[in-house]
Amino acid sequence: MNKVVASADAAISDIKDGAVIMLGGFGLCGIPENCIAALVKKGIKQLTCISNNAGVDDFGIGLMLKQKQVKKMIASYVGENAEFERQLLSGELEVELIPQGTLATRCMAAGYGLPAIYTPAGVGTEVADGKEVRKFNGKEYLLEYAFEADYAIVKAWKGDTAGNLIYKETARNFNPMMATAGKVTIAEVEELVPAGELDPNGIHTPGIYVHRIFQGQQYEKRIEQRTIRKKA
Amino acid sequence: MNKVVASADAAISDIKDGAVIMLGGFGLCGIPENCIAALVKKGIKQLTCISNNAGVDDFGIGLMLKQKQVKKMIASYVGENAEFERQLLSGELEVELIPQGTLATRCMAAGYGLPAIYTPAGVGTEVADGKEVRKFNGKEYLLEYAFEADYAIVKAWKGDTAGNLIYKETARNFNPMMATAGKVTIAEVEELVPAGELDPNGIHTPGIYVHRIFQGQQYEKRIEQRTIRKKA
Amino acid sequence: MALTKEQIAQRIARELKDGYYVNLGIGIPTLVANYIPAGIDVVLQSENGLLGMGPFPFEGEEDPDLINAGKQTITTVPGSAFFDSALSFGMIRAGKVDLTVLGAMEVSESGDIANWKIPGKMVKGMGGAMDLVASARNIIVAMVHSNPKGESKLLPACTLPLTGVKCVKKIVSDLAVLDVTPQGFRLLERAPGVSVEEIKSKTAGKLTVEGDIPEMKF
Amino acid sequence: MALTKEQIAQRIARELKDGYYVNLGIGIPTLVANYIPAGIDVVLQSENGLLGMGPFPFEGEEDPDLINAGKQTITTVPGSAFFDSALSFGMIRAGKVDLTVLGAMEVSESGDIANWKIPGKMVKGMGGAMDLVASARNIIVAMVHSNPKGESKLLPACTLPLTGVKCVKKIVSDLAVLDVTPQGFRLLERAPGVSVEEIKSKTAGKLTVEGDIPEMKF
Repeated sequence: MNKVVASADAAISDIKDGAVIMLGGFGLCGIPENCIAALVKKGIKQLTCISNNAGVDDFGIGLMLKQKQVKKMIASYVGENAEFERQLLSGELEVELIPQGTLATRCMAAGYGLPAIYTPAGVGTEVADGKEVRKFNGKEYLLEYAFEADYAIVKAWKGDTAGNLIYKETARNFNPMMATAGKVTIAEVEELVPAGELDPNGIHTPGIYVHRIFQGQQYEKRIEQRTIRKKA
Repeated sequence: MNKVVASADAAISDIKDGAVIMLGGFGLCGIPENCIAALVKKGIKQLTCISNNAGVDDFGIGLMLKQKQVKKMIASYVGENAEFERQLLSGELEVELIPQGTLATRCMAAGYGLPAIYTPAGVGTEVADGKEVRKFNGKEYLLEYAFEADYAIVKAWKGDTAGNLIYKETARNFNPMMATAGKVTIAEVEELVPAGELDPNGIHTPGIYVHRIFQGQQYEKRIEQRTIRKKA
Repeated sequence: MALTKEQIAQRIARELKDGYYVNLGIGIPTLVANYIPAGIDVVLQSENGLLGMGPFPFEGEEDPDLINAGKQTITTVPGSAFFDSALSFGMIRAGKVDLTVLGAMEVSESGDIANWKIPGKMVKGMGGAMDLVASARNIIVAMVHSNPKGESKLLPACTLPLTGVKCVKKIVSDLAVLDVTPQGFRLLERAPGVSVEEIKSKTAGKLTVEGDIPEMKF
Repeated sequence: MALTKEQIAQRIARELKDGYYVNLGIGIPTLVANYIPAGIDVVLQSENGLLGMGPFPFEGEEDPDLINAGKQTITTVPGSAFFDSALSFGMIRAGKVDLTVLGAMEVSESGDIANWKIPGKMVKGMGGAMDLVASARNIIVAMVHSNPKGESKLLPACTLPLTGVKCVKKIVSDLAVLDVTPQGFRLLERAPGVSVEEIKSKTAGKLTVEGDIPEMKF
């Protein structure tokens, strides 16, 4: 079962204007840098992007915003991006804000074939507007629907030709759930190995969820907040 | 955060008659052998056991059945056990059969703080009797509630003193979800190591879900169906 | 002549397509793995938590931690992955498994299936069957056409407690290959030497026979 | 004198108990990690997927794949574990995290909290705050008692859009420690040199003061 494609360009070649795309990552950590670059190069427009954050002005999804490729952004937190703010205030960009745990769990639900979940997040707030509220064991929950995307684009540390993925540290974040939630799932990895080289016990995303895989050409891995302590 | 207890006896010492207990494993694969032996020795009765299977006559949960410690068995498949059948037909034992995926997902729901899930399994069958049926995208689903237990008893391959667990091969099965679903979760492991020795990227069950851990004295790991092929 | 179990499995194997993820049930369906056509790359899913199931181990190489859903000792192939039962049924429920093959006691002309319970007999449980039939995108049933008393198991409606409703897409029995359509069973192929008349007489549910019905070759 | 941010963090740290799993929000809550009392073993959860968060790295040892929920470079302690965002919020939702500390713009006397949105200003989003407040078993809020205009932020009812309802259990402000009870705020401790009268005058919501109110010591 060989799922390897030649490049980021090849991986995203059939994504069209108006597509709904999930992009893994938390802040700039664990984002599919190579696919984002390819999407910017390809220049497709009117995209709906589902991602926890929207990048910064000159990196991550911010690069797509700068090209005005994004029609709608679905995220939990969109600070750190002046161009984003400008487009939002001018009405060029539509934004839907979703609690982070709800976003993660809605993606997971899609991958588990669960049509909806009940979560207490947002009960009694404007997030609950128009949503079904249901009590279980005396506590109120909102009904939230599974999230599927035309394409899920994720970034892993290691992957094999069968599509199995392993993530590194907190660069895992949203990538595993999004990988399960794409009608087509594209994975870019730092290191691509032949099937059989990864420990089957340590796979985070089984290959059945991954349709295309390639090794990214390079990773900048920009740090958003470089915090350090002094050596004693 | 040291969660180590001295032995299986110590781990289960506070389990009382009438407790609801989850036991990991699929068939005889990945079952908590040492805790089962301790439960048999302790002789507590009237237990409700939630486990995918009920063991065989002289191993696994079958040992507890033989001692008439089990009042109710909740499982997906209970073949391979003559004593089980005898107690069931005589009315000594109560049995609730649940589709395997539903059982797994109800345990997972507890660990994820989801009060209920919707699954298509059992729609239109007697499993649906008395349950809420709801349509999503034209397909019918049953509402099934999260499963919690007084004690979840699981078996892992490796564990550390902080309660982090790694399972081996298909001995993983129900253990990870059940580990998340216990009010008290007890883990027995083949190899217990100090915190820091396991790869944090490869942990299957984070220690936050585990309350007590110990290294099992020995593992028989009985094989239920020894199937082999001839060397050419 | 009616097909042997091996031939039923062999015929089902011809339904496999390159790139398929396949879940094979216990019994005849397990045998399908022995007949995967050359040049066809499929990955076998075992619902107890494995993608990439391989053949039985050589004697002395059995691993008690490595079994299939029938609790048999197995091996893995390169590129395999282990996971827990929740994710296993998650990928099944999400429709990621391309084909599910399982046995049946009865199938109805509308695609209902009964394969887990016989009233009056000890009930062992449904295991993963209800999850599989409710979720699989494509289900092929391997079965014998009639019970030992000669009564048809392809019925207008199932008489046994159901495992799932309107889910079976195709049946490979010892006598025939049939599709389940909105108009009931449709005969596609017959076993070598078995006549259309015999299949008709042994199919209690509505059966459509159109044109020439080819004989299976082995 | 009003407490400094460091002192607020220091006071909150005294609420930690041995064996606690703790989630610390961005801002003052993050500082709590610097004041964990000796002999108290707590595990820090970062909702982007880590149990066992350690201090900031030494210069040159920053790892871009290892950050906290504030996107700061961090380290891990022995016994740490990484997981995905769904499991991270799963353990939060399941009540496995013993204590959550976060900041607030407003808290009401019934324990409602507002900390994510100011009408008319750019809304950055709630991040994980709504999940945390809806699920945490025990929430302590770190905040300043009044806004720069001198208006109380401990109110009969929040004026800003809510993050969660009836969830805050305790508040450590720059002036006082207060519980949220069914009868409204209850004063527990006052900042050094701050009078009960001052706290009363700066608390707009219902406030109960019973007996002698001790002064915090640092």
